[in-house]
Amino acid sequence: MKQVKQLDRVIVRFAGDSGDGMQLTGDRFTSETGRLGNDLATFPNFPAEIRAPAGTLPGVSSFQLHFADHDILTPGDAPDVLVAMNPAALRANLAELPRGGRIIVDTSEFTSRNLAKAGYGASPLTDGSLDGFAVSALDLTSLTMAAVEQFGLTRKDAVRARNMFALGLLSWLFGRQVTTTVDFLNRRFAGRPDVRDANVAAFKAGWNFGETTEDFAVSYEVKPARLAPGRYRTISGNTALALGLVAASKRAGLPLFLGAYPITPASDVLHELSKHKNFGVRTFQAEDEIAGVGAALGASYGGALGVTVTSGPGLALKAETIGLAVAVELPLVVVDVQRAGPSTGMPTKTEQADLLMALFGRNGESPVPVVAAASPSDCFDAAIEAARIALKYRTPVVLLSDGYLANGSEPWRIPDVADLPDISVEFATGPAGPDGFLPFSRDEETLARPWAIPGTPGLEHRIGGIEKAHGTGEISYDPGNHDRMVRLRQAKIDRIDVPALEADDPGGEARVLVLGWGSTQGPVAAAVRRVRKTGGQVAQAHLRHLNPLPANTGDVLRSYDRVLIPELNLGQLATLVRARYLVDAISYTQVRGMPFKAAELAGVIQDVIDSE
Amino acid sequence: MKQVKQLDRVIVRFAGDSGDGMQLTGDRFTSETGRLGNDLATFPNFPAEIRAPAGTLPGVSSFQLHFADHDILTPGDAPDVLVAMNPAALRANLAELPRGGRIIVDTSEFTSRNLAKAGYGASPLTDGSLDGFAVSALDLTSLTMAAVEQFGLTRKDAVRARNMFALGLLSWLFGRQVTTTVDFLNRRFAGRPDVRDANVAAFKAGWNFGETTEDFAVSYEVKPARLAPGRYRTISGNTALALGLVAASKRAGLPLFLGAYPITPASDVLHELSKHKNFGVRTFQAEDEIAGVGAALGASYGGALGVTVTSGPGLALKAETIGLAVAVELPLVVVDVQRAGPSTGMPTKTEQADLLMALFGRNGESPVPVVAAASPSDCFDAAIEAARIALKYRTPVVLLSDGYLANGSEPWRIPDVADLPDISVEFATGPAGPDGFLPFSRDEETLARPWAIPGTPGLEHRIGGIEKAHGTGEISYDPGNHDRMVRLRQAKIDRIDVPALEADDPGGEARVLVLGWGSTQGPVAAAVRRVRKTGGQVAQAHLRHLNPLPANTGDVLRSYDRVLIPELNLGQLATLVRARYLVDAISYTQVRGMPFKAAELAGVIQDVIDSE
Amino acid sequence: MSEIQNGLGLSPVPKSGVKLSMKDFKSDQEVRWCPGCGDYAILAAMQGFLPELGVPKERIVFVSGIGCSSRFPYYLDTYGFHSIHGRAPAIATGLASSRPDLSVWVITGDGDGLSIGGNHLIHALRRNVNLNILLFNNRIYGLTKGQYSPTSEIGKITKSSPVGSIDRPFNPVSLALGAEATFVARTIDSDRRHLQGVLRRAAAHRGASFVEIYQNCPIFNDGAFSRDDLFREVETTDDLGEAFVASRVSDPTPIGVFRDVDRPSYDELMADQLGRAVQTQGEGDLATLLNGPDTWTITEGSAASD
Amino acid sequence: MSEIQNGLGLSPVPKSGVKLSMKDFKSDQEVRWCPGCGDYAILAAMQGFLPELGVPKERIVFVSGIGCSSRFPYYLDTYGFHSIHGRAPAIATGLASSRPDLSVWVITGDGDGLSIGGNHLIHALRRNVNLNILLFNNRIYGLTKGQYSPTSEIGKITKSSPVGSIDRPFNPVSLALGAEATFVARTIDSDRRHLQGVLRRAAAHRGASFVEIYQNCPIFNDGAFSRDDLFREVETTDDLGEAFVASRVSDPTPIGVFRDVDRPSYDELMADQLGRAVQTQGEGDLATLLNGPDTWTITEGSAASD
Ligand SMILES: Cc1ncc(C[n+]2csc(CCOP(=O)(O)OP(=O)(O)O)c2C)c(N)n1
Ligand SMILES: Cc1ncc(C[n+]2csc(CCOP(=O)(O)OP(=O)(O)O)c2C)c(N)n1
Ligand code: SF4
Ligand code: SF4
Ligand SMILES: [Mg+2]
Ligand SMILES: [Mg+2]
Repeated sequence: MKQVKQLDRVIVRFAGDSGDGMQLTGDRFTSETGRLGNDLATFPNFPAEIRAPAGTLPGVSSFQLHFADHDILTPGDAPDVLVAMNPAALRANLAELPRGGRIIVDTSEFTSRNLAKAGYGASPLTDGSLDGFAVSALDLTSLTMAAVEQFGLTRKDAVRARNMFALGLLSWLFGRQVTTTVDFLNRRFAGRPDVRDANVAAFKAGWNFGETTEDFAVSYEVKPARLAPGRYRTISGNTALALGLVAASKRAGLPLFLGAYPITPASDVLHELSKHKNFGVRTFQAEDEIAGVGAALGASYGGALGVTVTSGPGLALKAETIGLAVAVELPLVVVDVQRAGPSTGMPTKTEQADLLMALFGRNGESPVPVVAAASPSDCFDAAIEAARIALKYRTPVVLLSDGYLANGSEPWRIPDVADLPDISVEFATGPAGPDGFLPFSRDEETLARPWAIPGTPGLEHRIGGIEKAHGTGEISYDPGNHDRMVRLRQAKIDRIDVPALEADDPGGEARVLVLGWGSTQGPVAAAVRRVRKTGGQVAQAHLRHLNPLPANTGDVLRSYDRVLIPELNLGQLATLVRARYLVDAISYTQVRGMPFKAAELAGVIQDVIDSE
Repeated sequence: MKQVKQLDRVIVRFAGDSGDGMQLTGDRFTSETGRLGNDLATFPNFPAEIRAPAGTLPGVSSFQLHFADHDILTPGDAPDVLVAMNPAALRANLAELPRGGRIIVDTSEFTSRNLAKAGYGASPLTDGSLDGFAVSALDLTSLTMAAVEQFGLTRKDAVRARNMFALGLLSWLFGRQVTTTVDFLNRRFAGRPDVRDANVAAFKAGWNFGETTEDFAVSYEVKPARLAPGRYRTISGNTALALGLVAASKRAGLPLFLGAYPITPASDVLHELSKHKNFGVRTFQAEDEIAGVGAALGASYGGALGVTVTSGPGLALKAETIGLAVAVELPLVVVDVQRAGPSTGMPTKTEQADLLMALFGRNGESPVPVVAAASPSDCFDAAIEAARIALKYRTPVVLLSDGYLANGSEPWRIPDVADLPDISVEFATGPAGPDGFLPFSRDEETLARPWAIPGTPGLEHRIGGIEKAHGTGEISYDPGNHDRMVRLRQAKIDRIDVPALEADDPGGEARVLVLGWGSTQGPVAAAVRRVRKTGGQVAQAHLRHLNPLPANTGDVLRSYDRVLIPELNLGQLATLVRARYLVDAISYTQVRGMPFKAAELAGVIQDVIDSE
Repeated sequence: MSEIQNGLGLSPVPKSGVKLSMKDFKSDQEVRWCPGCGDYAILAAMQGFLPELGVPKERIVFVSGIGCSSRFPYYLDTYGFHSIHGRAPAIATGLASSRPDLSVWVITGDGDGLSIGGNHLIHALRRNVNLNILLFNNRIYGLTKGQYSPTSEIGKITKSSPVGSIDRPFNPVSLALGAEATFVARTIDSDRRHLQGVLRRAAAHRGASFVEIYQNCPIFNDGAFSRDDLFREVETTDDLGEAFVASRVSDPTPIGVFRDVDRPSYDELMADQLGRAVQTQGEGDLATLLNGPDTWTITEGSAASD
Repeated sequence: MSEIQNGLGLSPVPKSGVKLSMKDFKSDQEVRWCPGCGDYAILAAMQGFLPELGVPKERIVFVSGIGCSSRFPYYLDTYGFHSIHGRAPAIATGLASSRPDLSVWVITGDGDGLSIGGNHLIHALRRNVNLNILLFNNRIYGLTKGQYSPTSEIGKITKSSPVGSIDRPFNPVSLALGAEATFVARTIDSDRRHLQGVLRRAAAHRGASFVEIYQNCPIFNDGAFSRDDLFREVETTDDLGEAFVASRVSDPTPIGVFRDVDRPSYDELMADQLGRAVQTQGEGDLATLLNGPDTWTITEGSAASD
């Protein structure tokens, strides 16, 4: 038996060509890692939606996994281990690997043609440029070919199993189980026995290679993390969001209707929901985003939980219809999985730059609640919360996720169904009162109007986007009525019950508060932890509700000397907070299509503390 | 000769059924008033686009004209003279008439049927409810019928000339000329001699009626105002805007291309521009707003001055394409004639609630300059300014007008063509430099990129909405490049050359500043004047550029103890200003679909001064 | 007045217990169109026709866009949704495909349905969504006070085309057939019997029924269609090519039902898939769904996979 | 290689002084489609065909939407505009109607052109805007990794239709004919001669030329069209009804030019109106325009009307 070394955390990055199956490999390694009880976070990073030519830099696809024996908050800044399936993958990722890091490469790919495609003059394997790294230069291709020879595959299919060889090797290196992955491969390729057998063989060969050759003297063990007891799975943001919507539908007792038009990185929510027809979920792939939200609104009008899901360009297109939903005051959940803009931007890259559009991107005074998910698994709860608000207050709600949350994954403690909030609502029932049915009368507490769905005898009424008289809902051009209705719609949103903002400041002496929203939660928390480790005093708070903001937000912010708001945009939450509370918040921004790195952010926080 | 009394200013309101021709009557009276050298301002106020049944309150259409021997700033709060063609018109407008005001009504319309339609139990003419007003109850219908008898019109056509009788009477009352209106009627109804003659006869009969009967003992004279010397016309905001676009096209040396979809209250800009084909103006009535802005962008790409014009719901729809224009950095003028929202709202009513949408209503960081016209005639200059910025900086520009400016009119000193700014630009010309053509290189001063139009040999290149590499414009997913490009696009807008903000404070001792934008200019100035008349010290400033804001805005605002921002929304400029300058601006808002009244606003200002 | 065969078009819609009359379908709202507008005639024809459906008022929904024509729903004492410009077919698609128990009518204009809303229209038609789509064609934009529309003739002089429109108009029937609509008809505001006859057949057809109604706008396009025009009744066919050829005839203008063919409607297909999913997988169980295929359990300090 | 008759389709476009070759039309950008994608064949056919136009490179513009197919412009050394999803026909309408001296090509996909962009497409066709519109039909959304499209067959299993699509597909040729397009054709990626022949005729047609190109997507919808399918050349007609009937045939699949008819193009009609305005009113004079019909002059303190 080889030596086993204990580590508290490891960051592994698989990188290869788009065709090399890196995402599958990463996903699989993630499942095994979760199963071992580590805490984990992942960051898949793929190129533009379209396939770049094999072997080129734009074609590189990578998957990073951070796992640890304690709770972790981000997929990690820099990998400890880089698996690079070709020269381009090495070149695209090397800069982020710290000196001393381990590199595993497939030597057979380092041909002069491939080196040229990646822009290398000489081979980095031989020109000394990898000095200082722990390089395992292996001929993965030949090793794989040898392992699968017996199955008589084409060369192409045989070489394709390379990723499983690599997975096997890494599985050995970090003490992952063999059987569960073998089971998985058997299920996955059930329909193609030769491919199945080759993949299993390659995987096992990789494992055995680690176990037997001398290239690898030690293997590593990362002990399980002390996670709260319960049943766990790994889950990505998009899957969590889709499941949250199904759960919301069940807990509301209303059928779910999704009207959507495919768009990166939101399409997977449509894909996932289209699988759950036995939950009564209707998915409608519309002709465009406008029809998607229109159909969802039509379904809401009919008494369903109407949902639409899109990304930035699609949200822009839906603006007019969301405005209609504001005017007719019907529930509607609008999911925006943000991506880098403006315009088409970088569809596969993350950003948080749709916040102000969500808040203000409609004609007239058109207030909508905005909820932002904080982590992949939080997409589940955020979806239920968005649905709760939409149903209770009869309003469209924008739920913001982003590319980083959508594709990233983490362990999720599966909630007990009975613990999920009851978000059921009551439809209005006939007969109408003595003055007839008043579709625009309001609940005293919530200011919500009655929801009378077609099919309810005696409540026949008309709604529309023209200004309506308070109470009756008849068309009204009366100046005073308009002023009243505008303010009532605003007041309804302002009084939504959102939980108070909580600042975390264990030392109780912090003068600086870091305020995050959406997907910056992980990086902010990780950065704060770093700062605290080195003795820095800093508080943190996270906004999940962007509209309305928690009632105590101003008080919280004003109790610190400085407020730092890191965002993946040019300072949108900062704009909001400054306008609302006149707090001179410091905006720290990056728009690189990538999440913040904890180390960088820690530096920024420290600078603010030091400048105090 | 009857007695002639001198007045310094008068406010007249014509009110009648939608079918009564009140807008035409008002327009005509306005022309004559301008011609006499009075300063003036008008406020047409019509019901929903659709015709309400004759004689009902929702069917009432009115036109208010304020004219004076000095410069005036608004169409006036309350009329001195109300012409009410039927009971509904009386009822809808009476509340705004101060006691003592003069009312002219057509008694023949006060039938019990019409009274009932207007919601009157008893006739106000006889039940004493008009006590305290100076009522001229005339049978305008019979008087008109008698005057036009000779032309053998149908009864319907004969009665239709009632408005001209009323116009004649008012023309006598305020000493307007006869001949020019007669000329006008001859031109207008040239094709229908009987109608022409009847209208002329009715008009003259009205004039003579005033001159001869005893109902009217005095007539009034309002001396010409001391306007700056020059040639004048009256002009509405929509006409001024259209002419400004033609002028911009001429002064840029580029053909004008308008892509638009009709929408109230913006359609008249399309109508006006479609008349000027001999200026090389192409108007394209698109299938929807998205196609309208798309075609305009396509035309800009081809080297035209591309313009699109719409109202709020249309601007929402155009958001995605404007984002594309931001990304490809091409000139484009986007006109939003704001109306009351949200959603369809009240299409014929004014509002200023699209400001934040103009600024933030697109996905990603997508900055666009925003210019807002301040008065009907300022729409001309604002259009040229918007075009100037669009062309110089290669960017879409949002030009905000609103329903109040669009339909209101005022005297306009016609500029000398030679005095209009030269806004010509240079296209890039080939051949490309040694590195090839760099479509995303930038001018050092403006940060604008070269504009190379198809047809230019040697500069063939590709543009698009995906993120582009700085310089080459090739598709780029590089994180650093994206961050750089996002900041460059923002910087380009931030450094646009806009004039400094000027505060007007003649006393030099004001502690309170009133900050206006867009169409509040007139009401704010009128209110400030009132406050000053009663000894109040108050400063005023007006923002015409909303993005970027003038560089000295913060300094100006901070030099006052209190800043008051009156807006026809829920405080959108206030949000902007607070966020930017952390100035605790007081927001005073109305969303009634109507402009501010000067008296009301004066009260608000005084309250702020008093609370100091 | 005989009741519509509740066999096909309205099969999943419950029947009314009581006999309703025209007056039951009039709402309390004052009708606001210009005097002489063809919309009045269509409204009266509709109010007169609705009792025939034999469906209770609360099961009937009118969804419209924006335009003079789109104010229609306000005047009917049923459920009604006056939405935004061009989007009624999309909104109604969401409603009709999730509520097969409703009789859903879309009211649109030549601008609303063919200009801004053209795409939603053709997609609703190809999907065969269970809607009755009535397009009031006055060949003009009425509500915005008279611009040419996608059905205005070439050379038409309007506010936005002072020297004549240069856009070749759509033939709405041809376009609907190009989208392979299963029911396509044309009728006229001024011929109440014909109009009601077409409505009857449209309602009886399950799936998307497209009806173009020639409608006079006396204010902005008076006499675009007149009683003196020659009209000829087409023969209904289920052959798309034949129907299309029939739509190309112009003098006399063909009216009536061009095509009527039976195809499964969108809501049926959707409901079938849901039903089959339940049959094969059982009613969805939320706990099972949340668990997914791959879980592990952590007890105090330990992990074990299930 | 003969040059296209520069008579009709390209009449206002200046001719190239020099003879260009295929290589002149290749841009320096690396082509990025999946191996085996039908787009490669179409690109090669286009690059091979463009020299025939006899038009200088700078007078040619490719405008596209979003999709795999819409990356096409990057690979041609002409002017190119990769716009946003579905809007290429609208953007190109602005360009082509204001710049008759350009040869403007629209590249779109079955999703881009028929789903989100369906309305712009049919309106560009009815207006007869001077565009060559090439719709790459792979019956799938390629770029977003495989959802069914408006041309996918019923029952198609994709990421968004795990138990089969329930949407009846459009026949793009029928739809274009329903919109009364003046030139409508269909061809296939794999038959270069046929493809180039159709491109030639599309370019020669002035006004909107609509060409559906069957295109294989080996990744998400491999073999949707194959060389083994039966294809039959249609006879070109100017009769809309006949062309439509021809489009309804399915086995063998008709390819070739269904309709080719001469009608004034949109830019011509627009330019005519501008020209006539100048003829009748003279070149616009800005000062006169600003003055309008009704002015008065104020000298120091006095007003006098002119
Ligand atoms: C997004 C949007 N764009 C434009 C308008 C303005 N608008 C309202 S109705 C209409 C066209 C009406 O024509 P049509 O559909 O033929 O109806 P009609 O009034 O003739 O019955 C237009 C352009 C609008 N309300 N919303
Ligand atoms: C407004 C908007 N909605 C959705 C998308 C996502 N999207 C990009 S391409 C595409 C469809 C591509 O299909 P198709 O037009 O057939 O082109 P192909 O990739 O098959 O060539 C979609 C839905 C987008 N980019 N923008
Ligand atoms: S404008 Fe025309 S269509 Fe509209 S209500 Fe009046 S008559 Fe009817
Ligand atoms: S996904 Fe299909 S259409 Fe797109 S590039 Fe790949 S093969 Fe071609
Ligand atoms: Mg119409
Ligand atoms: Mg496709």
